[in-house]
Amino acid sequence: MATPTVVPIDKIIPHTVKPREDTGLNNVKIGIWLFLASEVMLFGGLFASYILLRVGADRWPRGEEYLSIPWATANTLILIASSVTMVMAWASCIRKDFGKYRLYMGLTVLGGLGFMIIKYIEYTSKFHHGYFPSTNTFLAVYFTLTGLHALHVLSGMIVNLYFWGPGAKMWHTEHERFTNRVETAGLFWHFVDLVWIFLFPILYLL
Amino acid sequence: MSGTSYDQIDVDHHVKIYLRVFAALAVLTVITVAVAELHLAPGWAIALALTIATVKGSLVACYFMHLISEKKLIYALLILAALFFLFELILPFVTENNSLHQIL
Amino acid sequence: MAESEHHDHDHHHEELGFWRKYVFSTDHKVIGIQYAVTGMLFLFFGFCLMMLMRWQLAFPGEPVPLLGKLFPRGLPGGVMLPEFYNELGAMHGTIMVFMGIVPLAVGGFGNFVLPLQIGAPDMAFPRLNMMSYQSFLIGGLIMFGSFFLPEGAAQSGWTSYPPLADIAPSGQTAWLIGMVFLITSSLLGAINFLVTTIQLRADGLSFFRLPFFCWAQFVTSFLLLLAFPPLEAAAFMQLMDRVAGTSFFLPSGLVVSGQALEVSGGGSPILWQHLFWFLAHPEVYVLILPAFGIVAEIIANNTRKPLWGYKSMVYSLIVLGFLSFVVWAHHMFLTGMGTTMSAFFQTTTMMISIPSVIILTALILSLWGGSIRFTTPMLFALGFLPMFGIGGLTGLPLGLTAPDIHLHDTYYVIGHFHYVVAPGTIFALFAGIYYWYPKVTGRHMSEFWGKVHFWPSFVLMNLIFFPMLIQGMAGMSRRMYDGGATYAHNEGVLYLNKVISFAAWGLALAQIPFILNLFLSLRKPKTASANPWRATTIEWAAPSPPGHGNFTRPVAAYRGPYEYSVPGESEDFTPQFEPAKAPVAAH
Amino acid sequence: MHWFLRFPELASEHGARLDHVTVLVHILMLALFIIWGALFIYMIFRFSQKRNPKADHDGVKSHLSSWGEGAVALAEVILLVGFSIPLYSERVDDLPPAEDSVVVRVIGEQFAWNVHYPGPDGVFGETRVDLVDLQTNPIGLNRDDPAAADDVVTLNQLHLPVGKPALIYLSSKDVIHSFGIPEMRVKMDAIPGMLFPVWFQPIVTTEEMRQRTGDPDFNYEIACAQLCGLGHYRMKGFVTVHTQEEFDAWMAEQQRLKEEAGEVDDFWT
Ligand code: HEA
Ligand code: HEA
Ligand code: CUA
Ligand SMILES: [Cu+2]
Repeated sequence: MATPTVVPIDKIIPHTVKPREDTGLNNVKIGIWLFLASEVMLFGGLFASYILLRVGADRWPRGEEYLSIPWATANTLILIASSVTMVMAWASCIRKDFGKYRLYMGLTVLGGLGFMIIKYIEYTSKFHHGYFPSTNTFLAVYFTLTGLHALHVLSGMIVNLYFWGPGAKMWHTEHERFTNRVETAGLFWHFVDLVWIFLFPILYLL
Repeated sequence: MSGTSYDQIDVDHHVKIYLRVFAALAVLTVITVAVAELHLAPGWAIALALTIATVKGSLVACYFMHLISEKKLIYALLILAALFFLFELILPFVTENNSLHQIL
Repeated sequence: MAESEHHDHDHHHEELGFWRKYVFSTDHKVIGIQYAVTGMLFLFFGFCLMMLMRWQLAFPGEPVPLLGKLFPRGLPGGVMLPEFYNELGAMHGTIMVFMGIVPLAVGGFGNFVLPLQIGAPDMAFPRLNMMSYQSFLIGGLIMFGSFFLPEGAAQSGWTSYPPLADIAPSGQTAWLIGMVFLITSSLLGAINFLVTTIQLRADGLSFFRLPFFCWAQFVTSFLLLLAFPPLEAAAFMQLMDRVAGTSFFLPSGLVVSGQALEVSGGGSPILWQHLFWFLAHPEVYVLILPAFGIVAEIIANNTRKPLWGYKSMVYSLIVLGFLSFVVWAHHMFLTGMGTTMSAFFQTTTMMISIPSVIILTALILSLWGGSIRFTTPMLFALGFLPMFGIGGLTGLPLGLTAPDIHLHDTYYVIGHFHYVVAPGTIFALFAGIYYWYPKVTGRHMSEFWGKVHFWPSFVLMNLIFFPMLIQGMAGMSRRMYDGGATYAHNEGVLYLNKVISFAAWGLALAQIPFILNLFLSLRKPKTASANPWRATTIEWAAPSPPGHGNFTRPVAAYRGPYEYSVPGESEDFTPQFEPAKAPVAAH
Repeated sequence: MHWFLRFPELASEHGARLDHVTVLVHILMLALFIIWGALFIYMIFRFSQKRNPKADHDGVKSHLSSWGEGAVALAEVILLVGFSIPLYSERVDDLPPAEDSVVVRVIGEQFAWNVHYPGPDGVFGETRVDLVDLQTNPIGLNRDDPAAADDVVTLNQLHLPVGKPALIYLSSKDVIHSFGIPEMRVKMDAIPGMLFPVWFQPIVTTEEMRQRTGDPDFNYEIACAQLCGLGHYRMKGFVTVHTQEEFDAWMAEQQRLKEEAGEVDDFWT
């Protein structure tokens, strides 16, 4: 009767790695998509607010009156590129090429870092010009939306950094599970990219 | 992607697609910016910019996020989310009588 | 999280230390209990706030006995300040809804029962589950702590309408930050519940074999998942308004106390209301669906027959979930809405009442032909039905714009929703506590004291909330610090304030048998068998209380959830988890 | 059929129809509650373990309940289409023509109602935020505007003639308030930055109502229905419904007072 050690619970839970037959999916995959669905609703609420405020405004400035299109274009390209390196990192997992994986994952993190640095430059230059969230509704929307997005980039970077560094231990112990994790992190990262793809024209170009 | 065992995935083929998608995205980004420089009438500008953004977004979702070959369950979920997202976007349009801006 | 190397020497076969076992546990059962206990404490706290308010409403301006010294800020000399009354009101609403019922009904019952009912060893993401609870706890503590801020807690109603909330004292900021944590907690929880239900069902447990409780939790989780983010967005925006000086919800040119407000303006106060109710209407179904689920389980068990119309109930649940996203503006009929919009939202509101009618009717008709056992859980479940009936029915005049002109923001609304949440949901939760207590603790609660709890509660609940409907009909506005005494048109119904207050304090006394029963039963010997109610669903296959990994043998589902009194069977229940005795030819 | 609902006194033209819908809904509710409740109580007794020791696996076999649910749905449709939607649409869309009504602006503030009459010329004087002074000019009336010369501004006092539509434009200076007069069966939020019309036709003068209720101090009250801060509970205004002659006399008196007082406003009560 005495069972001195207890099997850790994650070992008992089914479908953490292998897909369930009828759904064809493993737990994490459904989980991340559900999470992304809620993110869609979060940004949806903000987009809806943006539309409402813009439609109701007497005058709405074009983005370029306040914002730098070149920096933002650069940032768009950086983020897209980092999405590519992210899928490449995943592909390297499947190829079982650890060196490449490290390289691509590292590049992804660096891409995020580049994005954040440019964001920082943009923000500080706004502040230097005396443009604050409180200046007008356009800037309020700009700072809130990009700020929230930047928070997402930051959290994505932290996750990716973890899988680049300490988290990569699992590469050798449970390779398939690790690959799933990279894929999951990737889904989040691509989503962040996707949101930016919409933010860019909406805030900067229109 | 999950469901198919990883050994069966033709990674080289995937990688080729990723690179093509990357190129497309870069080109589309440049196009969006270029179009914005044309200063079209607001209606057209918005329609065009959002169309391009949607195309780009779809590329990311379909290829990077592997939606193109995903399981039915995920599709169902996303359709649901899309539906509720649309409900959300009704929100600004049910706000009538929003025209007065001064207080007195 | 200290890697505690603390060893138990008293022959418990556990390698987990105290901290890992009870505080930072990843076991869904422990987390469920954590949620439930915290939720009950908050319910109790919200109850206390309400009793203070009721003093002021019954005896406006008279010093509160005993408590004056304890709260010098809000009750100088014992006399309540209007600000403090508003704090109590806003926090009573917030605490009851977000920190009482949701954590108890979803966090507590959902966490404990759902994995057991689907035959799973745990939730799909145990660590996420723990984080969800911790996030809830942090949010709750922030809310609770906000009472100790120099200017007190939030005081702009649980709805936090700007501009009032934008210009309110700092308690509002705490409220917003607290809400962000609570929302995060609900999101994490919802993802976990959904994945668990989809992925971890036992063999043979198809969706249409799920107990109704699981269905209710499933739909509830979708509501949490998709309705909360818009409020999160709104909370961020209000936070920006308050902290960074933006004007998302502030129009230009506000003049507060004769001083022009120094903001850029250009925002819309209505925007907040839309985002808030986009959440809060689905949220009220979050409060009621788990209650439906609990009541359904108990009715099937205590009538010894299957639920009547199980499938149509499930479909109604799904329709209810969908529709709940398109009725939100029925809370805003009087914000200058035109004919088209109001017609749309009236119609959807009437439509959403139909699935509720179907579910209620099915639950009532389930009694037909049953052999009803009047156990304590059953009494509460039966009490739930007419109480939800009154609450739901009073929703109808509110859902029609014409009557709503007169009834909006009166005590009629207060009466309406309290009927649904207090003798409704709270009764269902009591029922659930009495029903699953043996599973959770291995011990029985006293039936006698359970009945002593039920009858006075039932009578007093009606004495509290029915008069509110009358007051509302007379035109008495809600959120009145003096209970409406300023207005002449309330004169005829002011005496009811005293009636209600005394009933509310009486209700407090009526909870004493419950609280004692809850705690003292823990000292009884563990006598509960695995299946003390002779029930059919899978949670009763596990030992009481279930150990690590829940089940001692592999479980699978062989039939629908409520096979009671099957003709030809020797017992009046045929558990879902028992293989058929004479194997039927394989398909 | 009003006896079972404790409505406040009724004093507006549309109020009777509004009450009528309310009564109809409550009849529906009552019917449902009684039918379902009777069934419920019957079953509790009939099917207790004592009377029915052995449960029947199948339970109800008839599909009567679907008809019941259908009937509820039908009743709701009738209430919607036949009563509520038309009545509400009249309230918000069929505004009475301005020339046949008394047009008034009501501006809420923490915690009072400012009432602004255009005066005999029927034109509102300009109001500006920068002119607001809490004591002397709470609505920021531009006194240099010729249209403002005969404007009458009162605090918490709304005077209306009986039998003539009152068309009220609502707004607010600070937070959201809600303008409700229970006896008139009107209520509408006053939201800063927005302007909503509310209209109703009083049919009982204050004097008549005093006789009817036997209360010599009776007054119609404007009750704020939306939480607007710590003084929400005491944000009360008064409505005095006059005969047309009395109303005209009141208006003339206000004009006379204005002239007497010159630029100084002394009619703030
Ligand atoms: C759990 C919570 C809950 C539930 C389930 C409901 C259910 C419903 N609610 Fe309620 N509602 C609230 C909680 C809830 N509500 C809250 C908290 C508020 C106020 C928020 C605030 O302002 O602070 C509110 C406010 C509110 C308003 C806004 C009022 C106003 O501010 O002016 C409206 C208007 O349409 C409304 C309508 C409805 C309707 C049509 C239903 C329908 O779904 C009801 C359908 C049910 C039935 C029709 C009952 C059928 C029953 C029988 C047929 C059987 C009878 C049984 C026996 C006799 C045994 N509700
Ligand atoms: C889930 C929601 C919920 C619940 C359960 C309640 C329960 C009660 N509420 Fe509340 N209430 C609201 C949600 C809720 N309320 C909201 C949203 C508002 C609007 C706020 C606003 O205006 O912004 C409101 C406002 C409100 C008002 C109006 C205030 C005003 O407008 O000025 C009043 C007035 O009497 C009131 C009274 C009561 C009473 C008497 C109960 C009773 O039914 C209480 C019964 C409670 C219990 C029976 C709890 C028992 C639990 C235990 C005993 C646990 C013990 C266990 C341990 C200690 C381990 N409530
Ligand atoms: Cu003004 Cu309440
Ligand atoms: Cu609602």
